[in-house]
Amino acid sequence: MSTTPVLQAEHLVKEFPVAGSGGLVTRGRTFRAVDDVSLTVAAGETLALVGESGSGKSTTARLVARLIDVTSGTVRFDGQDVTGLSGRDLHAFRREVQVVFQDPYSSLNPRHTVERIVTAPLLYQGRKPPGGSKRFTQSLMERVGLDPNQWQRHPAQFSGGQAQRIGIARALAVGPRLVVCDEAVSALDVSVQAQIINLLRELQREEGFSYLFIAHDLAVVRQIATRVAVMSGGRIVEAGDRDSVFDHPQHEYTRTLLGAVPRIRPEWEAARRTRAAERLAVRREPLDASPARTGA
Amino acid sequence: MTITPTELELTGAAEAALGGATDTVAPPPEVASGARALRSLRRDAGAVLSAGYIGLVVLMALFAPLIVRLSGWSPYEFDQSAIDPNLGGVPLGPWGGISSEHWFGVEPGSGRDIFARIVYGARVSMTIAVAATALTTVLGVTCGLLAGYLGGKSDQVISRVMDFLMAFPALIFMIAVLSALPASNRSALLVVIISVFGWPYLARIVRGQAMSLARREFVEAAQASGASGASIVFREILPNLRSTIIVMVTLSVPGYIGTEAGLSFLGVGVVPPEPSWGQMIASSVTWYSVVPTYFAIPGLFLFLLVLSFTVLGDRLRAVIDTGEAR
Amino acid sequence: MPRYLVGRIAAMAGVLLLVCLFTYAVFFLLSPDPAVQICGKNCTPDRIDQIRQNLGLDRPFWTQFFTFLGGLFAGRTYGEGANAVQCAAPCLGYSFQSSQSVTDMIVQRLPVSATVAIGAAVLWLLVGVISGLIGAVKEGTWVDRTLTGLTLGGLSIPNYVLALVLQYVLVVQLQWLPFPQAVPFGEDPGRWFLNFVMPWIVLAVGYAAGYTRLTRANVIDTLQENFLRTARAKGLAPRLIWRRHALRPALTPVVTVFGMDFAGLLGGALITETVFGLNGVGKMAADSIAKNDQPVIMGVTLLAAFFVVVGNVVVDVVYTFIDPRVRVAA
Amino acid sequence: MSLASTGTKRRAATGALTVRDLTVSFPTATGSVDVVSHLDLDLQPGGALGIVGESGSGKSLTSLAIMGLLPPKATRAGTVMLGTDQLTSMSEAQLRRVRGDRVAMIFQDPLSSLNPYYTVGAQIEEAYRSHRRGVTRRKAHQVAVEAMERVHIKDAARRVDHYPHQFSGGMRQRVMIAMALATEPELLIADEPTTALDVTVQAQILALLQEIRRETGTSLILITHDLAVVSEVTDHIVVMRSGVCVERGPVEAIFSDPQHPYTQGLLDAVPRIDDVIGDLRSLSPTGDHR
Amino acid sequence: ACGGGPSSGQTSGQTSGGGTSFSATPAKGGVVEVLQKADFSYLDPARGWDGGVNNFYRLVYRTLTTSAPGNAKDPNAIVPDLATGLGKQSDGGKTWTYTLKQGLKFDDGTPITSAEVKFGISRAWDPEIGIGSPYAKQVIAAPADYRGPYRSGDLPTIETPDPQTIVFHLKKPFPEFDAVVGQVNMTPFPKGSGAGDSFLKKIIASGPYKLASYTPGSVIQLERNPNWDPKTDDVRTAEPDGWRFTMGLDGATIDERLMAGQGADVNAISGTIQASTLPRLQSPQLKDRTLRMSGICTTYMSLNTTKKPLDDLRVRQAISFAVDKAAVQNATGGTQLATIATTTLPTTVAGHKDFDVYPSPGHKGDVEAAKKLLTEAGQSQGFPLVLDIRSDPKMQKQAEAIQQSLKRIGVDVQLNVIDSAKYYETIGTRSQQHDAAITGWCPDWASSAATFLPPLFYGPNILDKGNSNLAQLNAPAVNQQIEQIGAMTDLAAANKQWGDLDEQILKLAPIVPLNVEQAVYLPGSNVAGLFASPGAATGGIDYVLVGLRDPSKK
Ligand SMILES: Nc1ncnc2c1ncn2[C@@H]1O[C@H](COP(=O)(O)OP(=O)(O)OP(=O)(O)O)[C@@H](O)[C@H]1O
Ligand SMILES: Nc1ncnc2c1ncn2[C@@H]1O[C@H](COP(=O)(O)OP(=O)(O)OP(=O)(O)O)[C@@H](O)[C@H]1O
Ligand SMILES: [Mg+2]
Ligand SMILES: [Mg+2]
Repeated sequence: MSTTPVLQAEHLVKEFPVAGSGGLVTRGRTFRAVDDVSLTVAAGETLALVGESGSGKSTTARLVARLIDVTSGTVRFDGQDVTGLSGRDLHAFRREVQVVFQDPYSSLNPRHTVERIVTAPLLYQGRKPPGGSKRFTQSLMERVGLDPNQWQRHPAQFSGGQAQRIGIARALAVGPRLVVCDEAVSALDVSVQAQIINLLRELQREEGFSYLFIAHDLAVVRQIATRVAVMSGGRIVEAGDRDSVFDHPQHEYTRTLLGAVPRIRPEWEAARRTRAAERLAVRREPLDASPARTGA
Repeated sequence: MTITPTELELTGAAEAALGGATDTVAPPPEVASGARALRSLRRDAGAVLSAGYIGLVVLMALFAPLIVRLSGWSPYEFDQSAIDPNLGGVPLGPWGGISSEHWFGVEPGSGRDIFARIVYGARVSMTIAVAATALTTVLGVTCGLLAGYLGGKSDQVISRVMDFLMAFPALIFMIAVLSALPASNRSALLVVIISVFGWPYLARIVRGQAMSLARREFVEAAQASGASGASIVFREILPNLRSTIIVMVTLSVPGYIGTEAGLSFLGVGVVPPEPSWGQMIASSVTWYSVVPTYFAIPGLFLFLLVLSFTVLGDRLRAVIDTGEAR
Repeated sequence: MPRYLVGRIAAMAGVLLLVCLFTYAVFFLLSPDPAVQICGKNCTPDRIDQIRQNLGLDRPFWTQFFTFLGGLFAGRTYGEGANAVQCAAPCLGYSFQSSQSVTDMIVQRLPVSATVAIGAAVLWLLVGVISGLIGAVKEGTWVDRTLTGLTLGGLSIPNYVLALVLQYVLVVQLQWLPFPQAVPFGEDPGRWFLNFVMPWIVLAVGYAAGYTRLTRANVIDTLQENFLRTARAKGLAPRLIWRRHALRPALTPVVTVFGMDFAGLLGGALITETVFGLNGVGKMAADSIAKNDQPVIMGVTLLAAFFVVVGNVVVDVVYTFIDPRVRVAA
Repeated sequence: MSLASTGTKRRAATGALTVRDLTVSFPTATGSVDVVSHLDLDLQPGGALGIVGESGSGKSLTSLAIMGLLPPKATRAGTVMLGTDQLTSMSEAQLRRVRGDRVAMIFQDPLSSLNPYYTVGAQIEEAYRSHRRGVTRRKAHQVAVEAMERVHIKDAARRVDHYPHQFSGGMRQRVMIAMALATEPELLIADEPTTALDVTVQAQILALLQEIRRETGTSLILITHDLAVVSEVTDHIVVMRSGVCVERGPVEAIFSDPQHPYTQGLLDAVPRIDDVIGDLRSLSPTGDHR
Repeated sequence: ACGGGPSSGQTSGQTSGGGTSFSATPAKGGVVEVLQKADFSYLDPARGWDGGVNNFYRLVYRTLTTSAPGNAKDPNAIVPDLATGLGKQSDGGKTWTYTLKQGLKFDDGTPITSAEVKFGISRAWDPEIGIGSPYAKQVIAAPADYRGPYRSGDLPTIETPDPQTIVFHLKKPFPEFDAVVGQVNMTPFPKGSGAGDSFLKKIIASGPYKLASYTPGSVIQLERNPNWDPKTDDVRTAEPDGWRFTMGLDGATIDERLMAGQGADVNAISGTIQASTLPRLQSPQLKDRTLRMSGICTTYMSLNTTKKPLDDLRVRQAISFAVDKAAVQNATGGTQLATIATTTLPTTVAGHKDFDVYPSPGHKGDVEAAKKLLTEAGQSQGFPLVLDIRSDPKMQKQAEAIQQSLKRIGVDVQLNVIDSAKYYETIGTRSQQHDAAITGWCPDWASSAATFLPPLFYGPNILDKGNSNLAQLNAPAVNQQIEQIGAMTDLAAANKQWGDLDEQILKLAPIVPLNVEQAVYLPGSNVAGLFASPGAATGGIDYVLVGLRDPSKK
């Protein structure tokens, strides 16, 4: 195993101008959204970034994905400094890092077909889809569990969970080594959320890529992360192995965060599990034989 | 100014007032195929009638020379026998001299055929309005997109220019400039002047939309895919503005028709003897009580054309807005 | 807030300055030599030179522009010696064709324009807001559809066409109204009203139609707002819900648009005044354009721009009072 | 500060809600569609009922149907009884007296649910004054301040004069609750009151709801899609799916022994913070259809 | 009368239509309302000099002589006003002496003596003020560097031996000098007054009325001048107590108001009505109120003889033949508002001679003759011609009519529309004028053609700027004839010669006379004393005789 992590971010700082404070020529006040954040993601692992709204998670993700420029600090990919890349050089980096966003509808151009969306990264990087764009699209759709016959449809013709799969397919199109998931499951219903989490885990197993997984739902993080970093007020207040962070939180903030998560009483859970196991033993039936369609 | 505020301006103003608070959240208001939009427009009597009338005027403009050969009179030909020299040149006969010879009657004082002038006037009105629309659309969309997408200083600069142009009493200024400029090539000048003052209204709306689109995650997704700024603007954002632009364009055509007619009405439009509807209305002002048809015919043609475009634009927007097109 | 206001006013001054500069430059380039106009019929080249010198027309553009700006604030004197004419601040220029300061000319005609504008504004606000409300309440019914149709018609009819139609029907055929004349209110309120009624209608129709749509759309949108559901969930009386929770948010944008439209009108309702022969600022502008009386055109242009720009700022300021979100954010 | 600081205790034995055979339908091009059908609900005085279900399952429409606030196009059938009063047969004027006074509601998005043009104080007073005839301004103002204190808003006397946008998300939700509590309702319906909030804030709001219930005896209907939330707050649960109640019962029964496969699946899909499970169970393999 | 225009039959002077006697003598009192489109050019008579304002000046100013009142036997005549009689010539016509009447006063009561007359006249030399009538400077001798009383002091060449006598010395004999001292800029003013712009809004009146109020662009009100003594004035009757001029009105508005005749509008007069109003005057009441007066101005199209192919006489003649004057007449407003002109001098101007060198049936143009001439000139295939016109609807229509009629002989007329304000300046600049232009000319005094033909056709008069010889005709024979007639002292004989010269000139076709616009008035029913004055009112209503039938009517 190589010792160089896939991603290495050091002392990232991002400042935003405060709206309305500057004029046409004057420089306004700034607000520090990310304050001296350092993190590493090793190959094949999932680093989860958790924290409350406004703590700077998305900004960190954008910095790492080079969607915005750092105020200071460095981003290394495969040990190589990519902080200052631009133009063609950036394309090579874009091939390695892809992003999946929170809102499936907002992250898919409503005017484009699945084909156009999924092949866009190649298009923008001046590459040809291997095996033709239709074949390519369809194979990706199969990979993420979508009906390949719907390759000409528009995003609005898919449900939220399906749309999120299109977003994942797009990220897979370039064969990335790192996928940044910014709240990729937060907007979905529990059952759909479960599907997507499963899909992500499955893909990681098959492709071996790394995730920078951003979420505010700690329960989700627990299911998917190998390591966890907790952000608050633009800083990382605690980082470590998943189980050590969850089971032995060191920082006060982490403890508050964990304490606030609503839980189903463990004894009820336990009771349910045993009953379910019993039931399963009795009748091996499909869980949901006739999925009734919802009203819409 | 006193030219009726166009739909465009009102929409723009309202948008500005609301601070572009019309940011939609998922699921997106989908706008599907143009074919569907067309289909639901075809079920709408108002839209069909409007499109029909617009088509008629366009045909009239295109085939003006042919039509005029059929009707027998050129738009410039004097017919002294159709007017009464002893009564100030009033058309002979009732209804402004409407007869089998002159289908819409004749112009007082000269006896020129009103039908022929209407037909040729359609040319002027349509050419100027369409050219001005094309120019404003290019200007408005480009500037609006740039301001909305780039934001920051570019936005500030473009927005200030728009503020500045919109602060201008455009009508007065247009008239002043037109009257001071030489009369040659008036049509081109009209187009340029109308466009210079017209584009901010479209740009403001495009800017607002581009701004909210630029905040959508698909823009970031494209960026993460390696799209350049130009690709994002023209391949990702622009397609989403299609319906807005179609609607705004349809709604701005009547505005420009009205402006051209208004300027011609005020005597700074196209140069005589070239006919324009606005100019015909202007020259009918002194005659309206004696020869109502002289005023009513170009007035009606103009009103209907403006109305048709307005109705069509309105219906188009309704279809697109309510997602009827889905 | 004061800081914000200061910023707005500075920006406004900037825009106004640009408007001045732009207007001045355009007229400087386009218009015929004012000296020739002043000189009159039997003019000699010497005399033109002399006039030019007297008025500083031979000086460079920027000098002339700053003299003009100076005149705006401190007044200025045209010419020298016995023939000097004073133009008191705010001096928008001096019309040599009518031997009057442009400011005076505008001030004389402003009452007529204001009468036309205010009357029309009252009319279109009343008609527009009320019919917009009706349309929103009766959304989808035949009442709404009729209103929508009328609205489209109102938006589409060029105001000079409407003016002539009204004049033909109401004045020539039915003889219900007199041919419009600017009768001062003090002279005969009844006649004043009858004389201005047509200009008001003509000017108001397009706006009323626009406001109907705006109001209707805003009210319908507001009715979808969550806070309206809250208000109903609180068990408030319908009257209170309408007044406090529906109308205020729905009409706030109308106020903004109204401010700008009204400011735009103060520069003179050019077409309406011209068609009805009312001696307001708009007609003066039209006449001056016909006479090529450059200082007057420029003065009116600047005045109109001034109203629009100031109107914008006033609207912004008023907006900070009626919309608390803006107030505190600023 | 104690919730009992206002002193007035609620009338006893009220807040009981009985819903029978509630059906809500919308007309569509292809005939009318029932989005809530034949739903029965029972809530004891002082009880807490949780309604859970996925998006679009008809939870919100149920609450609106109870309040008589359905959109104009919707039609409603069935009966809703509050205590002994039948809400479904009341006139609009009578209903108005119930809404906001005996039954109060809290919505998901607190910013858009508060009118941005008025101070929060004004909006709380308004609710109070419209149900207490002849109340002076000062009294109403005082009630508003107290209500805000009750939901633990610091410096309430000053904050009443602030506008909604000047509050943070959690504070706004508190304001919403304060507004609902000002009239001391028998029944509080909270439709996804914490969905938009951070976990820590959510925990505070849920604690607040518990506290209120304990101290005022108000009964509560909590609507949410988060099973863990209902498990902490309510004592009875109704699981909805496509407008139909698939399962109902005491909270413990539902969570420890779900009967209906849907409920079971739903519970399987919930990610746990306490332990890691292999694959999360999902309800339909190819994803949900819209 | 004119060469066959269907409506003619009007003689010079005034004719009245219908049964209402507009020539009735008005009663004393009341206020006459005048509705007009534009404001007067200047209230200062040294500056203003046009048909509209000259007529107004006669109400407030007096001069040594003036045009005869409209009801005089010869309304074209020049009659004494401040002077006791016409001028006495000596020194071979180079010295003219006038004697002032007794008891003349300004509105402030100060007496008018020869010194005030001289002061007023000397204002014409001021470079800034003296922009009105040019005759004083052209005719009266003055030091070369004299620049008016405010800059150069007293004008030494005008003598005032006593308060009642004033003596002028001319540069050379000028037989019509009596008309020169009747020009509006010969108005007396108190010494030292009127410097700079001081007369632009306030004036010092010497006539029967003084200024009561003036709002530029909208209203002028006149009230009686108590210091005017009717016994000193044989020209003005001054029956009304005052006048109100309402300005800035639209032509259509004026006509509508006059037709409606409501309120004070019964006391109103105005300029000629619009063509479109004519068909509405068919009711007996309105017909009765219609009043026609003959115009004294010729509308013509000049042909620039320096441009090819217009330098060819045959081409110009062909154009003269081809123009459809009937169509132009219709464009002007039909037979009631214009009579077709075949001569340069209108019928109303002394010296008019009737002839038509390019006749055609019904004045519709003789296309055959024109084509023949063009063929002879080698232009049978036609040529383009740029016609300068003013941005004025009527003139545009006239131009379109010419465009259509010349199309018949293959001449492609392109209209060059020039802004009204710049029009005369542009066509009067030789480098800027094109092939042809439509314009008009009025005599400065109607008593002779001396102010008509020379400005238009005298070769040495061609100027680079401010040119009035638009054809740029420089025919030696014509020049010589003009000089010779101008020196004749027998005005009657001279007028006959002018008429002959007119025909001689038109044979050279430097211009195409189009028509003479006629006035049709619709005065209020209460107005009386309406007479035309060719001299003072360019053929329109002479204000000095106007009054109200019943002054109590409002
Ligand atoms: N483009 C920007 N301009 C100015 N401020 C910004 C910008 N983007 C983010 N911020 C600010 O930076 C801070 C961190 O934002 P960020 O989006 O990274 O938070 P987050 O942790 O992702 O929160 P959430 O869970 O709500 O998505 C916030 O206070 C936000 O307001
Ligand atoms: N105004 C309406 N017209 C037609 N259908 C509607 C309307 N409002 C809601 N529906 C439909 O009724 C069903 C139930 O909606 P409801 O809002 O009660 O769901 P919900 O359970 O509250 O979902 P969520 O968790 O997303 O809030 C949905 O399928 C929705 O599409
Ligand atoms: Mg985020
Ligand atoms: Mg809901």
